[in-house]
Amino acid sequence: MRELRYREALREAMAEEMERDERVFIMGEEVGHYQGAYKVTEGLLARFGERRVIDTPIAEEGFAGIAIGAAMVGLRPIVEFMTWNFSAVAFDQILSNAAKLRQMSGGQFKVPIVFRGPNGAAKQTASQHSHAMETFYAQIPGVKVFMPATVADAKAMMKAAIRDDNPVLIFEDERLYGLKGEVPDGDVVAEFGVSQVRREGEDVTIATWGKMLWQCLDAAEQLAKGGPSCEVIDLRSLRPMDHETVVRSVRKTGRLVVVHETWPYGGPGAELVDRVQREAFDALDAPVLRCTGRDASMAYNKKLEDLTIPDAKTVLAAVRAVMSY
Amino acid sequence: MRELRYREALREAMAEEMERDERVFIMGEEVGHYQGAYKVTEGLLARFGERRVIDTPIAEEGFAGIAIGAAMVGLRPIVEFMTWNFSAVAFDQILSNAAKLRQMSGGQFKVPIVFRGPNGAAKQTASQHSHAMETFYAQIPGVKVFMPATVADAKAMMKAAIRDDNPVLIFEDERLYGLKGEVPDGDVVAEFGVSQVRREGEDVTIATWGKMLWQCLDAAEQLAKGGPSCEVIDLRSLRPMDHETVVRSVRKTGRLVVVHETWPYGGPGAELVDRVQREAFDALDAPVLRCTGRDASMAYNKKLEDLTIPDAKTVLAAVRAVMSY
Amino acid sequence: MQDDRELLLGLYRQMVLIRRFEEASAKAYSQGKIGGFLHLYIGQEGCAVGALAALEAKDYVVTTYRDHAQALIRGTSARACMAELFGKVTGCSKGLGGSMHFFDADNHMLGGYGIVGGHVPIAAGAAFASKYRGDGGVAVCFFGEGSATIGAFSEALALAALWKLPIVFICENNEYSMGTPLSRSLSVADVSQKALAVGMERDAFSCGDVLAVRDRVAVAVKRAREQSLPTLIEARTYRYRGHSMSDPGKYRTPDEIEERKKSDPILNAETQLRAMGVSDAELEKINASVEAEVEDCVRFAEESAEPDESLIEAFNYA
Amino acid sequence: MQDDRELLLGLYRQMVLIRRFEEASAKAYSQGKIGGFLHLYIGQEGCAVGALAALEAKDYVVTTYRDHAQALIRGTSARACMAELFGKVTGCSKGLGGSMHFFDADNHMLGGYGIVGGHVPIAAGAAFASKYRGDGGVAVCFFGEGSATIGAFSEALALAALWKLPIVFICENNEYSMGTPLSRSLSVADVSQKALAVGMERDAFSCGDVLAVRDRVAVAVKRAREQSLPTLIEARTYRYRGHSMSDPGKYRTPDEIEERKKSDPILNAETQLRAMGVSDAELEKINASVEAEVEDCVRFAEESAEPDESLIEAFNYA
Ligand SMILES: Cc1ncc(C[n+]2csc(CCOP(=O)(O)OP(=O)(O)O)c2C)c(N)n1
Ligand SMILES: Cc1ncc(C[n+]2csc(CCOP(=O)(O)OP(=O)(O)O)c2C)c(N)n1
Ligand SMILES: [Mg+2]
Ligand SMILES: [Mg+2]
Repeated sequence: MRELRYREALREAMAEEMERDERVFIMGEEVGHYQGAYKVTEGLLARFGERRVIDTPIAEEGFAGIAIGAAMVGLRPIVEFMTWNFSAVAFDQILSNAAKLRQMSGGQFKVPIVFRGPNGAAKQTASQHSHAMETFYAQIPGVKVFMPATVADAKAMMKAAIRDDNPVLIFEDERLYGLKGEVPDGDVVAEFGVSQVRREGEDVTIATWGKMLWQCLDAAEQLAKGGPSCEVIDLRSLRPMDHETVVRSVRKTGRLVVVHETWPYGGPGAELVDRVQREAFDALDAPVLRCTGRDASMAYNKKLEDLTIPDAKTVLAAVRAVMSY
Repeated sequence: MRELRYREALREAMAEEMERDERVFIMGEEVGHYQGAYKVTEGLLARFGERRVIDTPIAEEGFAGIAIGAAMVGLRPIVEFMTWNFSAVAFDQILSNAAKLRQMSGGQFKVPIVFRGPNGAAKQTASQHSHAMETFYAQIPGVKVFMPATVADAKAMMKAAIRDDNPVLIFEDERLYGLKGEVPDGDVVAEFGVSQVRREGEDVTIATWGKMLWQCLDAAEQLAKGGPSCEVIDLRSLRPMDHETVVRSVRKTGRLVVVHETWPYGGPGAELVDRVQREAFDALDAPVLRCTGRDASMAYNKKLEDLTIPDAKTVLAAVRAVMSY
Repeated sequence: MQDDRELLLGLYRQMVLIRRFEEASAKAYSQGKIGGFLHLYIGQEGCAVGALAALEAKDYVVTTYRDHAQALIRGTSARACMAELFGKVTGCSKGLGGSMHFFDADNHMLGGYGIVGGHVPIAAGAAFASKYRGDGGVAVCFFGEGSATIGAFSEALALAALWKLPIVFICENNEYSMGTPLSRSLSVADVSQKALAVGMERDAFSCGDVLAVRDRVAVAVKRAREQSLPTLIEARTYRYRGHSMSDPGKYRTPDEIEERKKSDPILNAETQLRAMGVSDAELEKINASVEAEVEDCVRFAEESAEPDESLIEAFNYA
Repeated sequence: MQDDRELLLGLYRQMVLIRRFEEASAKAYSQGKIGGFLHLYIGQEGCAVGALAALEAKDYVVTTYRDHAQALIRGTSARACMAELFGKVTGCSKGLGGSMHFFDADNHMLGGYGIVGGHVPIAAGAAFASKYRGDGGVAVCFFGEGSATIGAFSEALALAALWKLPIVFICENNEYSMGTPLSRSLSVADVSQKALAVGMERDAFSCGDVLAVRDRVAVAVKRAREQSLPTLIEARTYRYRGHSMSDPGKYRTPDEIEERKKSDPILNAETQLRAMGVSDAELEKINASVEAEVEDCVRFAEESAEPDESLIEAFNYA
């Protein structure tokens, strides 16, 4: 076990896979000479050269499409969106091409491609730069979606994504890039669709993904002294989504709070609620509650930003609400 | 009361509002000289001239943005997407500009604009032309979403959308354009966020929107002879969404099936489930079930297409499943 | 000369095959045997046939929803094509794609696409891959003149120019984008002028003479293959039918269509072939063999099985 | 000449105000009083100041996230601007927009936008509205040279050309798009060449001389106002600071920056003003008044209240 930062874990995974497989390359804005806007790709240009670490002009729709075409004919591109906000201009490429090509060609073509980048709010970057975009993409059949919350997952998910023969979207988090954590030695590759219990508990289940895991663990910790005992589950993979682990937990606790940063309407959060109320109907002692980002565009002001996304405090409030039902 | 076709009701609403308000104009591909790809805008060019009925080149991102800019400074554009599938290339304009401008300008600008067009599958138009795109857009704070299922709603919602000071998205349906129905006389303007009970029943509630209303009513009719008595609710407005009407109904029936054409993951369907299990927890005698489009891209083959989206048969199966719980 | 004769005979047969195939598909459509959209290439055959004659097997082809010609030329059997239109599992996309989505991996036909302009970056991606691997492959991308205003097209053009990708962009300028004539969609006279924005080589010509098309495209293909440089071509052509089967095409006069038919690529090729000494009997033989092939493919399509329900989800993931 | 002197004095003051304002904001940023992204215009002042001097009050301005200059020039008070950076409710966007989203409806400042290229169609929309109403208004849209590859830009350009919209597109070519030099983002030497693709008028010049900028932009504005025709301008300029406050700017040498500073628009204007007979005392007076204004706006920003929690949802709908 070594300790790495989240961004280093991502980088190490990419570098190892690029060593393993000549067909893997990375493209995106500032990924090369600039060493990455958030330094995730630092050093890769020097190591792999301009052929495989490719700085692009600002043309997300164009280079996402180029990567898709290259993947169709045998390469394995990693596309960095400087942030996932900017993927909105490439939305059609992901929705209409990457996700559909295999199906509409009757299974003739594969699209082994990774789209990745930081997602969600990032310290006052305001209205147009704070979307948690997984809420859209996880809905699309034909793609897979990973949300690494830990350093070990950052590495293992990146490796899994690169080796998968489908378009895999990795939603990273700028606020996690500096996080330190242990990474197991060896070639550890994450499985898709496996949630993980990050903390065991008896009275209530909290299910979440991405950066919010840390807020949930914080809340659970605070409650440990005297409050209800919380089981915290990290969904990890939003598509496919392993709700069974959550259902199992709910059979034990009888209560569930779903926590996520993105908007309250629909998305993976509502999806999980739908599945759990369906499969654990008799086990639920209270309705499933959600603790989510507010139904609003993101304000620049720090206080308002903080109030817009969940934190330990709002998680606590949701847990108390579900307990008092 | 007069009988009109759905497309005529839409057209009449646009024409009446264009008469009322000089600032209203319509732009889109083939809306003018060609009379509309689906003839919704037939005759409007002759009536209002090229200044107000504007044929655009194929540049959805460009003309959506132009409409947004025009709306910011006082005009009231109606933008037709030839189908909603093509809005994917304008996704960023709707997400990052139309939905956010008012908020990020601190309330200084309004964006009174209507985005409209046919949505969903349309008789074997296959993988890239069959998306039910409301699943994405209804999630975005800052926009409103209408899904007219009836001819009267087509007209009343179009009028409401044009008069509203926010971006309003109207998801029409090619398979409904020819539908005949009664339209009340006078200046009837729909309210946002008002669901409607389309058929009363006692044993189970079916909630749906858009074209699927007709499949649900069909299923309810079939069940009328001997089966459970179904209350069918048309959500009509997905954002804001009136789940209270559904909750009230569930308090009576104790059971709910949510039916929609779009993919099963997330979206307005899961959102409704989330709200109902929360607010009618004690009233539910069974988990809420969903009858949805399959989790797959659309096949061209007719048989497979029919199997991919709900019909009266699959609705019946879902009703039976929820009753047998 | 003998070479040209043989070549032209081959291209002539391809053009006739496309036309008869599409006439048969139009008939089947009106009989309700084909659903969805059906966009015909009739009148434009000189473009794809000439252009693809300049390619090798390892090269890649990407096109729009108006894609029957490209698949047939690349070597997808008429059976697989017609079966696709009929939505049968024997189709080139297993009946899942339909008219707009013909794919044939073996023949490097990377597909027909339904989102205007969305396929252009994909073609650039195939070219990118060839350059990345150094395999000498070239990509050819077809698109309509109506697509020349859309972002995906200009982004692909900009990246291809910047990265010097081995690609030939061929704008099939058939004068109309659905019901919109050139004059209402384009602010310049010639789509190839788009190349000026990115410093790309360009060319523009008409498609009445299939051999001439082959020669002009060959120049661009050579530039791509040998210098790894892209080219933008405007290929002027005309479709005799409506935009799709559901378009009555009221925006054009019969006179205009008759006028354009005078430069029909098939008629032209016949004239050239006769001048090269090809006999009526030889031409008739070709026509007869094409007709037999088309009859056969319709029968095959009718008799083929539909895809099984299991195929709804089977190909959503690899 | 007297006219020019008064005009230049005014423009000089605007440029100095922008620079001092941004220096103060950089300081506040390093003190943690400003968050998020902060993109400075320092070095580029000649561009926006010269360009907007050619406008009337009824004209519209749209720009990128690098938007402080445009707001200040249009008449948004330094107080409202600094308060916005501090996230205060007295800010020009009530503290909700921050540095990247300055808006001022009264002054027809239609905002600063964060999605590269996404604002260009919006500017075309404002021009469209002016033409629709026949009010003689003109829209000016600023964007970086790095935006010249993105689809939204080329779509807006194509539509503006086709529909003859009264707009001036001004590319602030500061040689870098974050860390990417021109040579790695553009396949042509000059962004104004993009106009060739759509048959639009174009111009290209440097921004060291603010009066010259005004004159050249005035030609384009006149073309827009009187003939309702768009123009694409490449305005060559240079930013002295990093892309944003978080960019150390290692991709440039100090020599390069020093070299570029020789054509500093403020220094240039001082030289010109002196040649016009303006005394040191007069210049100092201007500088002192600017400094007072900036000090005042920082104080105002510090002392202003934060937006209330109720504003989170207040403006999501009208
Ligand atoms: C992004 C997008 N917008 C609109 C459409 C609808 N549409 C399909 S074909 C077409 C016209 C295309 O004309 P052109 O590019 O000239 O090609 P042609 O059909 O003439 O071959 C339009 C508007 C689409 N498929 N995709
Ligand atoms: C669509 C999109 N992609 C990427 C970004 C990230 N980004 C912000 S500014 C910038 C560089 C822009 O450079 P340029 O257009 O030259 O403007 P400058 O900053 O030099 O004024 C990039 C890549 C973005 N904001 N939007
Ligand atoms: Mg055309
Ligand atoms: Mg720049």
